[in-house]
Amino acid sequence: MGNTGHGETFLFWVGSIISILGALGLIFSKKIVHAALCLCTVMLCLAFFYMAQGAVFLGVVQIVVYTGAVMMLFLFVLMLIGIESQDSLVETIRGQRWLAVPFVLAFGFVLIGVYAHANLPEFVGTDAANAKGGGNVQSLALLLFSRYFWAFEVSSAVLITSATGAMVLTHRERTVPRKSQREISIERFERWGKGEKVSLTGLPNPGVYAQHNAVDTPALLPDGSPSEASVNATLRGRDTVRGFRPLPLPGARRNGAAVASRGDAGNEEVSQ
Amino acid sequence: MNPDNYLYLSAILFTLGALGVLIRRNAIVVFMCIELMLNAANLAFVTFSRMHGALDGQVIAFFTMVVAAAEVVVGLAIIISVFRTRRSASVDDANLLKY
Amino acid sequence: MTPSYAPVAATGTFALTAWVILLPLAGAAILLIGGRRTNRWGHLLGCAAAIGSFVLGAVLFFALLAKPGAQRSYDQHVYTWIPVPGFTADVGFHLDQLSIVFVLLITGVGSLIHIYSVAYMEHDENRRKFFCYLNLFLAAMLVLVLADNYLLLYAGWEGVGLASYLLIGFWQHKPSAAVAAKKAFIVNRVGDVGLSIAVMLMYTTFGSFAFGPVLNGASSAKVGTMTAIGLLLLLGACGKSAQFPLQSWLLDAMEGPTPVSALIHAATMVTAGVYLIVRSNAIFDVSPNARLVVTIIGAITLMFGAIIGCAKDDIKKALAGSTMSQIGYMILAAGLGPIGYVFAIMHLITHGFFKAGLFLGAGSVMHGMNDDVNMRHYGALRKFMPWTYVTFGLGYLAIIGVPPFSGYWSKDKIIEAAFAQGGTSGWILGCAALLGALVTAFYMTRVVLMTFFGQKRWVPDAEGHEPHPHESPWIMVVPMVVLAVGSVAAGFLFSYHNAFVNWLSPVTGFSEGHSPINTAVLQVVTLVVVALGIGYAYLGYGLQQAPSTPPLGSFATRAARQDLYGDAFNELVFMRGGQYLTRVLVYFDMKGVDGVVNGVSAGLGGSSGRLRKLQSGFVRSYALSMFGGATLLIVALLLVRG
Amino acid sequence: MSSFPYLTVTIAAPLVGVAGIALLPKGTGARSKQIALGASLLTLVLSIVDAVKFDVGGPRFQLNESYTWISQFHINYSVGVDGIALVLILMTTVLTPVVILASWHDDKDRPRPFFSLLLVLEVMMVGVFAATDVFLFYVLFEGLLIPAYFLIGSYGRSGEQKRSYAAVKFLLYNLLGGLLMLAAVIGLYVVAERSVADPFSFQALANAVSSGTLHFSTGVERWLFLGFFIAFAVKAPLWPFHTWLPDAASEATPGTAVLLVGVLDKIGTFGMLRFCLELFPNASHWFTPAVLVLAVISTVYGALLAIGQTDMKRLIAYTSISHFGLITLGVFAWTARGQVGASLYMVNHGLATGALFLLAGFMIRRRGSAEIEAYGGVQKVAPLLAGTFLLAGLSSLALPGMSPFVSEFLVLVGTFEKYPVAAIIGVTSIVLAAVYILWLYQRTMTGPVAESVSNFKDLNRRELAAVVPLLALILVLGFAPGILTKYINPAVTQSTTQITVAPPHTVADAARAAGSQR
Repeated sequence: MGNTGHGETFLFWVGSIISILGALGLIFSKKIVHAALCLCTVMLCLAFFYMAQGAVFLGVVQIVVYTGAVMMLFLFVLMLIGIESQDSLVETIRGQRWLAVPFVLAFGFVLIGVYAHANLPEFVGTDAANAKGGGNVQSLALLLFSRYFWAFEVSSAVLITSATGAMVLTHRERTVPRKSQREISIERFERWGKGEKVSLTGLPNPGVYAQHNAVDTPALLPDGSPSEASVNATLRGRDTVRGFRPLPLPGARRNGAAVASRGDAGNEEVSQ
Repeated sequence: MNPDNYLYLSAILFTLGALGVLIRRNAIVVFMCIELMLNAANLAFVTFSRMHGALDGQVIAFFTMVVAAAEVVVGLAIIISVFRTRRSASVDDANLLKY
Repeated sequence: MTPSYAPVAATGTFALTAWVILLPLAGAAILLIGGRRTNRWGHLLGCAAAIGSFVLGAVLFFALLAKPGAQRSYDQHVYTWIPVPGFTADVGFHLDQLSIVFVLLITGVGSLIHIYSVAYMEHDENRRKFFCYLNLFLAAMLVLVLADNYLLLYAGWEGVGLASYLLIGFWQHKPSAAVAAKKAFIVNRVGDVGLSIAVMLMYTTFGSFAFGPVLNGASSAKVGTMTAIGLLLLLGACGKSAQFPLQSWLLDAMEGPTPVSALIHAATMVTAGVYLIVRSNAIFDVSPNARLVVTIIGAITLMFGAIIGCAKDDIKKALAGSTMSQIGYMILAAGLGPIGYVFAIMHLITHGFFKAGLFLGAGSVMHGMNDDVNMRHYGALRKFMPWTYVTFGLGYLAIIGVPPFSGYWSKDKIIEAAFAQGGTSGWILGCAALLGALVTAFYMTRVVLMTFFGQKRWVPDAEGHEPHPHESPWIMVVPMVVLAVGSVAAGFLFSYHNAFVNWLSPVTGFSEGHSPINTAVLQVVTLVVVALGIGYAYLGYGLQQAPSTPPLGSFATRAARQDLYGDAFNELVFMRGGQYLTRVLVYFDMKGVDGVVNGVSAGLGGSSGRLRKLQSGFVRSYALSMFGGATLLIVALLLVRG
Repeated sequence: MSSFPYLTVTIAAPLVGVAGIALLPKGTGARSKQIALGASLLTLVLSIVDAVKFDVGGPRFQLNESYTWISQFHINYSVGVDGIALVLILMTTVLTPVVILASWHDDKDRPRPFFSLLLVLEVMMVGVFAATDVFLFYVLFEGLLIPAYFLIGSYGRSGEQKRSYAAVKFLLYNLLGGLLMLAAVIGLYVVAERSVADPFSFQALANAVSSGTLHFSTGVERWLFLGFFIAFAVKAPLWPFHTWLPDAASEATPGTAVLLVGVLDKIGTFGMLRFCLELFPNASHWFTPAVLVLAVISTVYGALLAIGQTDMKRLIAYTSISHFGLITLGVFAWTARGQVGASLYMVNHGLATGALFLLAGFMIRRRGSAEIEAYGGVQKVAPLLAGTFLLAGLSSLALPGMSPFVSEFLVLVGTFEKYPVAAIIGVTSIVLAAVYILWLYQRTMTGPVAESVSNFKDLNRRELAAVVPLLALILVLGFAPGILTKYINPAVTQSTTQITVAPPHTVADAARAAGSQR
């Protein structure tokens, strides 16, 4: 079964170019989200390759589990950590890059050289094997539940352990009892009583009295000026706060100054 | 086309993944590069499965995915807990375990 | 007459031989284990064991006497001590004319000194221990003279060394005593090295070290080996008998209680060397060279001891010098071969009597003088201690060889035998012996004059007690009297009809010497020489008072006071040298050997400290090294696989 | 194979004590010393039973047991004793209760681990002498280091830093030797596997070597010999591998030091006698001159250094180095006299040096210092202590009547037969022995009573009970060494007949032959 069909050849060349570009993107993209997307691309290409090579089940699993679940996990974590954390590509360990690149290149050459020199047998193709159980899935299942039964069981144990491990790792025991709302309130009033600048009523929710109730829309203060304090610091840091068009209210010129002063105060409150 | 090309592709992807692990500092990117390496290996497995006409390679690839999933779960959990304490996801910042 | 060694198994009366030893051994064991519980009667037990042993010895003696001369050799096998393939050391006792003489001397003088010590040590809180040690000494000494093989003899040899150590250091609280005891033991050990190598050489030569094979086989063995064994035995004898060059310990050994000096360091133990040489006569008979060295050593020590004796103010040290000198006589005689063996032993016995008597007398004097030993603090004691004076005087007459006292009979024979050796060496040895007689007469007269004559030069002791000289209690006097009787009569008895020669010659062999000088002339010359010595001493110490503080004296006197610089030499070469050597070695061990060990570990530690820096904590550098390692590994594998 | 596993029971008996100590309820840890004493006494009784069961006229190895351990490599748990091993086991089982009795208060408030470690050490010491499987021997040989390490490092003198230095030095030094031995054991296995069915069984190996079935090439044999020999030379210890001993012995508690010097180090000389000579006879012969030189150096060097020491325990440790030199001399003398003497010396040295160490320990416990200068006139205030110390010292300097004399003389005679020069140099050590023992005695015990010792108490009953049996044994064996040579003689003759090298022909043998013809 020497060469592949033309369809597969086409798929391969297109797919391989895309996946190599994706891999390069993964390595060199500054933003992590971009990197993640690049990886998704690579994985999808690989899923096609799997299917093209007769591993239909794996191809589906690659898409569903890998690209779907695992990559989503990555994105979730990315979100938790903060989308804003960007990776600078400046090297900090002395000599790391200068050593890494030649080593990796050497490794790649060796690997490719090995493949090139290896006496690889003619490709048999998976059709016969797939046909044995009446289809790829069935044939895999036959193997999984017979020869690889033990490995299968053990891998399930690994999964459970890892799930437990993840919970244990991310769980945080409270060192002090959680404060009740009442206690928080009392504390806030005490601080206010000492003369600190505390907003007794709590910070305003975003979007209140504004044109829109999205999170990136600041709330409006009673005087109609937007409260910067009502918007998440991340959004503010990224400068993605929805622009505010002050409504034509009476005395709008004096309010501009008020907005600025209130805004400063709000910033302080948030940072506390 | 000779199906050997799949193997060359897997070698290239693996090498790129390794390069990423070595030069990126963000833990998540490093992690993703590892995933890339695993995937490259999987591709080789699947290709070999095709070469030999046996499904064992696919089974191994399947197990690789399982283990990769488990690894991702634990690894990400570790990243999170490191981030909580150190406010950083850079692998270079977690260097207390040294001489 | 040539001696032969062919004992028969001891039966009947002769089976009592082992008991001669066991009695004092049991006494020592009981006193050691019994501890304080035996304090009350310990001294009595000690005396009883010694006297019992003497009685047994006497019984054996008379039993031997009843046998004809050729049948007086018995062997009692007790048990096999060290059973090893090709090497059998037995505990067995050999009883013959030679050993019984020693048994009687040891147990006889030993018993007397035990009795003497009851009073002498009365006020010492450790009197029981003293008797324990004395009994131990008797047992070891008896083992020495009764052993039927050289290994057991060696055991007894070291045993008496131990007893001597314990007794010299009996007053351990005195640092000088402790040092002296240690010195005695160590110097003796130097001699023991010789003896033990001799035993080994015997074993490799004869396949055994029992008397039988060794003594009977000596005549057919290689002369060179026999010379070597003889010289090694001589080294042993030098250690034990305080012969040059191992003489230095004897003077210090006077730190021990006086009865110890009398028994061990005058009468018995120090003469063990003479016994060893006479017992090994077969070996020395083969090797004239070894004999020559023996005579030379004897002659040197004879003069050495006598000169030291002249200069010492300490009465015990003067007597110790004399002992050294007299043993020199014996060794000299023993080295003469068959013409001298018998007289060596005869002089040994008579010397045992008179020197023990002299020491006991000295002890009695010290007893009366607050334990002061300096003769310059004595004087005019004859009126205060008449018994001591008389017995000491008789011993004095015996030692200087005034006829008919016992020393005359034995010493004269040695002088004759020395001349009879013939040739140049005979003249030299004979003249040395004569000169020794002169000096002996001088220093002994000096001792007697300074102690018993002249005016009182008494001084209070360190605590201010004036001395009140008095006669010692009867229990001390009686042994002195008995010994004095021995000093007076023994020589004559031994010489009567050549009794002693006839008695011993089956063991030692005897050949009549032919002196180049007429015997009668030689005797007259000897007496003249002795008279000269007495006269010179009288000029120096009888007509004029000895000053209480010693004058500076001539160079010779100063040298003699310093034991002819023997100690100085030892100190310089062995002690200082040894200390320096050990210090260097300790330093070498610490810095050199251990330094290498620690250096290796420090080097490893240092290099690992540097390598440690590779553990930078950066995951990515670890990953890089893993990756690089993997690459290299793959390349290496590929290269190896070709 | 005997029906009842006598040896295994003997080996394991101390474990009963360990279990007992472990089961003690909380707060009653102090009881562990009684339990340990009981267990060690039980072991003593069992080992005496072994000795009774041992048939002196029988085959060389008796009370054999063998169970498969790792079948792939033909490794068995096999034990059995010849006469030499038996007397060494007896010595071990005698010393252990004595040490426990003497260490009654040395546990520093942690009695459980201390006494358990002592018992575990006993298990391994008895096991190592009983092992007839080379691999089992190796495992126990190395395993011994663990309890010994903790005993030195965790207890003993107060100076934490010096103590751990000594313990680590001991461990590393011996591990290094052990590693060489491991390499040699593996090499032996690789070579022997081809021709011997049971390539780890000592008996099978020795038989194969003597019958010529197992033949090493010259180079291989020499390397294997060196692997074993250096391990044993470190253990023994021989100059220049000795520097760990003074440190370890002086930092450990006296009891540990007794076991360290008295028993552990014997494994080195025991191993030389059994493994080096019998498995590699040709190489042993080739190396004999070198070994003799080392032995003679050890003898004289150890004695000279002992003279120069200022610390009592270090002094005793150096005397042991001197004595080990003599033992090695006897082992490599290639005569029955020398080897019987060496075997006997191992026992006697254990007893004599053991007593000396314990007594020094009692003194140090009273005064709190090991410096010789800190003492003086002890004899006046504690006559029993001084007397027993003198007795032990005299036995150490090999006075006739004490057991070491017999062995020392046998060693020297045995050496003299073939190597007179070595023997003569060795003999000089008896003078040096007198110097270091008597000078030590003089400086500590005699003279005016030092201020610091004036309130010394004499030995109490417990201390006497620890020391007196040793001294009694020394005296009994001094007068009747036949008790032990009865066991040792057949073992030595059987092993020397097994050595295929032409039997050493000595002057003495010739003389004996001539004598028998007459």
